[in-house]
Amino acid sequence: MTLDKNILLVIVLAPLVGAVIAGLFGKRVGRVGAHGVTIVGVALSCALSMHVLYQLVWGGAETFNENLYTWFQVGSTSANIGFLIDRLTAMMMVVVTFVSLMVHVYTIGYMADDDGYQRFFSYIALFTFSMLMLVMSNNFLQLFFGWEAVGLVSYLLIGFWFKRPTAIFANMKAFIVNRVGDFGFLLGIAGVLMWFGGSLDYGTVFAHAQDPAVDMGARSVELIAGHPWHVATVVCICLFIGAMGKSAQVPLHVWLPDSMEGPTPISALIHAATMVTAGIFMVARMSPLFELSETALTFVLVIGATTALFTGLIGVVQNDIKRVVAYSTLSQLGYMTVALGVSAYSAGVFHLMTHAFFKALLFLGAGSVIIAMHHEQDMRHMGGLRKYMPVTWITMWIGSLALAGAPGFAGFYSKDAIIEAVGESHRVGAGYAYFCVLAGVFITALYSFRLLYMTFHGKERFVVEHASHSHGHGHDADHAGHGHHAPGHLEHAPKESPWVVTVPLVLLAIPSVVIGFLTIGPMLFGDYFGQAIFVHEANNVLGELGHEFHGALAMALHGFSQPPFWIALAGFAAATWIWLFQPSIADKAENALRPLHTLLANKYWFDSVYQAVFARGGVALGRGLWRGGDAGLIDGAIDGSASFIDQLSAIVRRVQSGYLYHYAFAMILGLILLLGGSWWLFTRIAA
Amino acid sequence: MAQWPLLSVLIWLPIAGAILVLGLGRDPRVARWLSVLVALATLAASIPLYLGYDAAAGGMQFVESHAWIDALKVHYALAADGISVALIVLTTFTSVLVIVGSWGPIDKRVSQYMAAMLALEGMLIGVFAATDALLFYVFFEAMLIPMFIIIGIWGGPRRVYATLKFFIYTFLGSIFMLIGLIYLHMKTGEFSLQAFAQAPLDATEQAWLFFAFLIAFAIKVPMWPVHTWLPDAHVEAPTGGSVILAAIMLKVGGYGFIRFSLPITPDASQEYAWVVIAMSLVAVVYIGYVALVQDDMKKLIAYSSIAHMAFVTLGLFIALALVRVHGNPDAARLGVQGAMVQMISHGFVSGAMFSCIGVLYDRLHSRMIRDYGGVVNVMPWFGAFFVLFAMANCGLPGTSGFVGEFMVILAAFQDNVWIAAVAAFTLIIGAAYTLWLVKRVIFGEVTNPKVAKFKDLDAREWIVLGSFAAAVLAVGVYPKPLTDLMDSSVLQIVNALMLSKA
Amino acid sequence: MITLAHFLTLGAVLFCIAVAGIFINRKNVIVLLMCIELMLLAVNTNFVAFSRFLGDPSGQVFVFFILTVAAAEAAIGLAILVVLFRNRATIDVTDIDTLKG
Amino acid sequence: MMSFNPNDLVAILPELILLGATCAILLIDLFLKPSQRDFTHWMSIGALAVAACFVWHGAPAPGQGVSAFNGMFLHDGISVVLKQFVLLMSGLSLFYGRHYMRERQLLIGEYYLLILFATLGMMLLVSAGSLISAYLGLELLALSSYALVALNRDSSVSAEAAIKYFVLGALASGLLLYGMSMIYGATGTLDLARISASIGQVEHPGWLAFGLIFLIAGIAFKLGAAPFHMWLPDVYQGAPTAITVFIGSAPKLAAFGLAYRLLEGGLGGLSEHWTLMLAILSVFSLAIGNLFAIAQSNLKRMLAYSTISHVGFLLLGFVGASPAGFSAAMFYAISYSLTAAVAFGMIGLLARKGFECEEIDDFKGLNQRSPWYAGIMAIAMFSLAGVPPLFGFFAKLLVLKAAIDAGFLWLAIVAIVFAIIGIYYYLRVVKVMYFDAAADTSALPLPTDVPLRWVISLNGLALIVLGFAWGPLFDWCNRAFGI
Amino acid sequence: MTFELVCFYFFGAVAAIAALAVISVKNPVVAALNLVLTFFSMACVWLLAQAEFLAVALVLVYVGAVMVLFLFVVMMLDVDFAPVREGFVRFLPVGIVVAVVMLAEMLMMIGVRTLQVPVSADPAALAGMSNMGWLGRTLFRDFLLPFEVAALILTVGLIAAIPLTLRKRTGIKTQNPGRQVMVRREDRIRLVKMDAVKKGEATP
Repeated sequence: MTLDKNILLVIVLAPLVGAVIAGLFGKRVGRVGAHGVTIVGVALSCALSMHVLYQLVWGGAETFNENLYTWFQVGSTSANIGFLIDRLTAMMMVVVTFVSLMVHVYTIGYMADDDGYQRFFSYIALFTFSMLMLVMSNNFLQLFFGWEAVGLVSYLLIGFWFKRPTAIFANMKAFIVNRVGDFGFLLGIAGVLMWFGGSLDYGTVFAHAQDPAVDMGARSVELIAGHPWHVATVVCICLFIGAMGKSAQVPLHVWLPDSMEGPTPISALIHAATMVTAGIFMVARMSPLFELSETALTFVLVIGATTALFTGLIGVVQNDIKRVVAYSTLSQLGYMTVALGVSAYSAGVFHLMTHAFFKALLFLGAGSVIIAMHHEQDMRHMGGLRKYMPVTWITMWIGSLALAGAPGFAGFYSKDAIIEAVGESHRVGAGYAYFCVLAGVFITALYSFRLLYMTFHGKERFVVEHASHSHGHGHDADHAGHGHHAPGHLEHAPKESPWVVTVPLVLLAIPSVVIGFLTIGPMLFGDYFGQAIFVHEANNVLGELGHEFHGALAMALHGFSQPPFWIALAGFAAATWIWLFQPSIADKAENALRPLHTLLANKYWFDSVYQAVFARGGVALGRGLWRGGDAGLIDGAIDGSASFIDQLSAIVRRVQSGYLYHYAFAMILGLILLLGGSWWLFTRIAA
Repeated sequence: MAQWPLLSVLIWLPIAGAILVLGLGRDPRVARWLSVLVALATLAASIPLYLGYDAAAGGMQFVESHAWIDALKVHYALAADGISVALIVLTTFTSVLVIVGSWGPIDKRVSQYMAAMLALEGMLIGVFAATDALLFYVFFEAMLIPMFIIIGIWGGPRRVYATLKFFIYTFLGSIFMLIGLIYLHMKTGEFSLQAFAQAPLDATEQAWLFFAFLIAFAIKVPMWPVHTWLPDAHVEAPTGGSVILAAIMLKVGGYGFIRFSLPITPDASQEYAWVVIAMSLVAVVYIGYVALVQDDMKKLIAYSSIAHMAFVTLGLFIALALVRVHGNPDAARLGVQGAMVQMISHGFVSGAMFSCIGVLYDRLHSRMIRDYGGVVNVMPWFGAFFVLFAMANCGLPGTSGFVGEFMVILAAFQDNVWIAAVAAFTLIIGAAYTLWLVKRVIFGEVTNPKVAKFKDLDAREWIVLGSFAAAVLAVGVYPKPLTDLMDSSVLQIVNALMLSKA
Repeated sequence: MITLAHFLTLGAVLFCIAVAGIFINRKNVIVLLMCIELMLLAVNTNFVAFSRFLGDPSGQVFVFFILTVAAAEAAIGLAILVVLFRNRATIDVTDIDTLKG
Repeated sequence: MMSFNPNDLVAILPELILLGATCAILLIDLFLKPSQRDFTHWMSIGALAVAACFVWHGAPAPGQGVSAFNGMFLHDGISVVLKQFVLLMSGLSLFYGRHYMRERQLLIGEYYLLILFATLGMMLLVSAGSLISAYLGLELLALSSYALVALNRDSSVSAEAAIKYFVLGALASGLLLYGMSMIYGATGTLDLARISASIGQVEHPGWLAFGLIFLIAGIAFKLGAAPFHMWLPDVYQGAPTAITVFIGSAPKLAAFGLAYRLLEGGLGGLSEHWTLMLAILSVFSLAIGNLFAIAQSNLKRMLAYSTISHVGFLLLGFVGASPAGFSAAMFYAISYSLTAAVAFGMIGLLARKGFECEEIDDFKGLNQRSPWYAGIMAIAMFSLAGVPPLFGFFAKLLVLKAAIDAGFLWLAIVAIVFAIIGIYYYLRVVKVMYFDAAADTSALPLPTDVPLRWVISLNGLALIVLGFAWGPLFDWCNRAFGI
Repeated sequence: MTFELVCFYFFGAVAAIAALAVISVKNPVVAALNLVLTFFSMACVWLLAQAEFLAVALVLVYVGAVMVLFLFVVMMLDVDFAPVREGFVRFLPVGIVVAVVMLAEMLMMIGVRTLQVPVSADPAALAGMSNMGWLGRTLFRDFLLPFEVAALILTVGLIAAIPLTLRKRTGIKTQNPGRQVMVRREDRIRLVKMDAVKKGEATP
């Protein structure tokens, strides 16, 4: 049995229709209309995605791979729009649509007072469409389309509050940094087209890659004369550069923390759960290619490991609640990348899924806090919120436990699998990666619980002013309007968010707890992904691990005896000690480790360097080229020759002196010249 | 229908309309309506051209040929292949929008403006339809006159400098081509492009001819380093002038490469392709950086036009190495096709961008970026359009801007990875200058009190921007009709490239 | 014996004197007109000499016409000179330089 | 030795008719009051028209040219074409000049008579079959022209222009005559056909080369080719505009005829020599004409320099010494004179009593005041600049082609390089008319001379029409040269 | 050295020296008289070439008519002795050099040094005619058209000279007896009624 194409089309188009209606006719349909139509659209697509997943896993449906229409066809090069629906895709579809649905619902509450309500729904529905296009693609072109489209929506959403200078800076930065990744990605695609069978279709390309007759792994190319490179390495590194941009790997990670300028729901949806994981998904999808190149995978591994540890470290010193979560996202993305780097693609994707749930949960929870705090995001002005907003508090705890990898929670399974896979791997750099991921566990626990403690526990560090004038629920757009309030001064006491906010929290909390337990078996060690992910026999670390896997429960129990658990516990303990019991230590530690703190607070100076070199350097270069090259050299030559002729003309015209004898003299001179010339010519011809 | 000299109608209808508008248009309202009607009629006449063109058969269709000057075997010869049809339809489409868009802003000497626009339209169609080199040249040069007038009369403060620069620069380029054409006439005894293409030419001749053509078309395109007329012309031109200049006139240069350089001097083109490719790549990077620092919106878009047109020349000249060195005609087709799609797309995108700037200019009479900011607060619809076109300008998939660049980069990669890499740099720099523009103009708080009083788009502006948007999206989402239209013609060009002449 | 060379040389000498007179003259326009007459004289000498040595009358006929034309020319030239003098009150060549550049 | 053959009169019938009419006008005009001068005007135009009809009617079949009066007078295709246009241009200048001359009380009978005599001179010149008839035709033209330039007796600049024209013209005549004497000495005949026939077997080939140089100097003077051009700007500027119209247009055709008759008709065997010399003169003319024109602020003077540059182009047609080249050059001469007539005519049209309208700045904002005349002037400027689809472009095309075909590719490139420099000053006129604001924005007071307005408009439009339909004219030129 | 040659050298030298004087003397009247001398000498030289008619015509036309006209104009315009401008002296060497170079080139091109053309017998005498008859036959048989044109040229000279020099003097009061006779009373006096004080002029 095959999947119904129309169902797939509905999955993709339903959010798009919602987006178009909410976007173009937002005024006419009103707020309710806008959220109604988009939620219905996304819900429909979520339901159908689940149906598709069901069909694939239990319904015995075969992988669906079909072109919808040809985008262009030039010679033998054709580009198509089509769907490849296998289990990997289906899982992604469900994750995307589910989180998206949750975010839609949540947004009703979060954006309740915003002027751009309809626009926002339009954007997130459009995002859902784009993301679905990305994951459901059966070819590189469409992948790139989705890739860029999610980038566009991300751009629009980060800059949603376009009056904020920081927001519109952040969205531009996000887009341009992503473009740096896309630069590599596009070249990678071009390489695929050139070397892998002249097609952009996944099926053809993968078949070509695995074709022993072609032996792609051995083919090399000389990009610089005399230095042969493996084709697969070149292509995979290029592709991975794309992933680095989208999935915010060092050194292209700088956009993600800034993207927190966007409204919180999209931080959850785009910058935590789905879009940023597109890179992970892509590499997993391209596993047949990456498997060809040990070098490329090493590259992936090192980048991932670096990201996992070092961005997590920054999270420890952040005070903005969303930024903490953002850095944690970076770190987790690093984990996923590490998994890819050791050929444990399934583990990466598995972590992607679990992460999607608990990180969305954390972000939405943080959003809930932010609502309650009237858009105060600085944790130093929070504390003790648990009694005001219990649902948020509990769900946040669940999310944090999952993130920190408490055994049994979703995050535990996925993260533990990654760590063990790294431990198994013999790839170059695996040792470094192993250190990073283990250290990362400590850091993760440290900042996760730091966040919880600073937000929900301890003293209340805010002051409630019972101002007489009623000011509606603030929303972020009014943030600037609150500027006259001192930080940490609230007009009302914080209170629990409305149901549209809490229900999604709860609904996301459930998978954050159980999804790992339920799915680790089939996804990592079973045959869930089937042909979707290809791992070379020699690289199959998960296969190795699979021998020791005796069920999820056993793994959870076994987990208690493993180093990651103890490391996490250490992190937890440290966090508890520092931020719950002895807050003064934090300051002392800060002073004691001043250089380190400076380093972290400045985010390793990535931003400053980029700003100085690329942004200001680019502007300076541009100005130099413009003034020096265009205006100076080229126009200088042109205007110069024009004015030269002008001046020459003004000078030579004096020859026309007005005197008859000069005129006659000129004639005679001409005559003499002709005479002389002719004499010369005459003698030559005569000779 | 086959009996109708459709191409002649397309050329002369707007020109006759121009005369009519000049004659009857003393009342500006009459002039406006009349010119719109003429432009619409021309657009309508181009529909049978599109529908009637048999893309599968390819080749030159709608052939008309009448002896013009017997003694020199000059013919009034018109024909269109897929490439011409695409460009002609682009012309008729854009012209309508330009004329509609100029209703409001142009309030002095309306009839002259409209007449100049219509005449320009006719001449542009003539360029795209001519298969006789002299006829081509006549249209190629003649269109300078209306443009000269348009920039000069209705332009900005430095319009005189700009328009003189425009005219003389372009004239300078094309006159060398004239010498080349005369030389070819001497060799072949006629002016038909086909005869030129078949003329045996040795390497030296080809080299001279190649550079003669290169100067002409490189200036028209324009390519770095002979591009400096364009920013000035754009800055000073009225909106309509800018739109037609960017959207169509620049295409004439690219079209010229296709019709002249490639078929007539294939060997020299191959030998000196590196020159063109280098110039194109420099344009992408250099011009990208220059665009980044502009503080005049029109100048910025003008520079971005140069960078985008570099993809056209890149796509065309990469094809030679692909065909001849790598023996890869498929990739060559991709390159040429990409160049063509890029031309069409750039027509829409740059036209739309300049229209957008025109909308702003009409409200504030400034093109300086610093005078704006936060426009979207008061003009949400306009903001939406602007962002859409900006995205198209930085080549976002799903918009037309992506298709051509994508194809060209794919093709370039097959020739040389590094060429592709430099070309792909446009992804970054293009996004940088475009988005920075958007950031400063569209987003942010309204800082200028005059901006706060802006009204959103009126119906007329809506029509213009909406039509451009539709075109941008249509080509972006489903380019196949466009590529199919041109495919067999592109194939012929590529096949011709394989044959050496020397 | 007088040869053709004698005549031609004399003609050339007169011609050069006339030409030199035109361009080194810094005096008045009348002298220019005289120089022109001188030049025509040189030409006529050539014609006469050739005619004589070729035994062909047409050269002398040409001289006849040149004399005729020169007369008419002198009339017009002097008329113009008079007009000039009336307007400027001078016929100094160095003063006739309004039109220049 | 042949005696008088009455049939010869048939060949010169147009000339005879024109002469008769001129004499009649000479007599009738004596009895006319200034207010009745219209009669002279129309009669002169009528005479030109009738003469043109007879030229047309009496045109010999292609290749069947005849010579009359013992070879003094050639009646062939070339002379027919040139005469047609000489008559046309003279007629046009009468149309263009009347308004101007009347406003300055210069519309006297002599104006018409001198123009008619000059026209007669040009007709004889282009038909010249002998050195002697060439010389006499030339002098008839020249003497009339001198007088015409000086016609405005109260103008100091006119007198200055006239005396310069006269002295230098006489000097040029002297050079020409000296050259003729040498050629006569070398070949023993004045008849061009016989000169041509005897070139191979002359005893003193040096004399021929020597005579050729003086001949070329004289021709170059008449054409206005540098460095024999110095008179031209001063004369064009100084002459009353109505006269500039005349001497700026038709005599170029005559000068072409002179050059052709003497160089190709007589000294075709020496083409090796004179093509190179003309090429050098062409370069000089292009350079000096364009370079000097840029600095001018007086439109008449600017156009005068532009004339020099156009002569440079015209000479491109000669460098091949081929029929196609001459045909192209003739086409160029026709194109130029038609275009220049519009340009100079427009200056005359806009001039008022007390306002010469000859500074470029006087054209400021013309488009606001009179879009129609601005348009006509712009057409003329673009045509002079050689922008298609106007007439001037095709003329340039043909001469460039002639030069390239003749192997003078370098010359063609030099020519276009200067053409680019040249385009600037034409554009400046358009710029002034279209882009600058008028000092006085009221509508232009148009001259009451309705025929003037119509004719100049038609002349301007002809530049467009001929841009499309230049084929017949080109064929006509070609047929004249037997192609 | 025959007598003819002596004569030739004598008249030639006189002509050349007189010509030099024409271009160098300060006084235009002297210049004109020198020109007459040149013409006369050259007429003699022409006689040596058996061009009797032309020699006579030269004297008649030039010395008798043209030069008188010149002198007349010189007198009429009352031209001063032209002061020698400094430019003249400064550029004189250049001018002389140019003239000499030109002469050298001309003589070289003519090839006077190697020129050996034997003088033939007087062709007119051979034809059994006088020089005048010989010319006349040619003129009216072969050169009919030019002859007529020459007539035209003289006419043009006439027509051209008149409007240039004939001036209607304005401002000269002359009597018209016809009108004086025809005059009527009302032409002489007209009675006009007018206000004693101009309208609008305020009386103080």
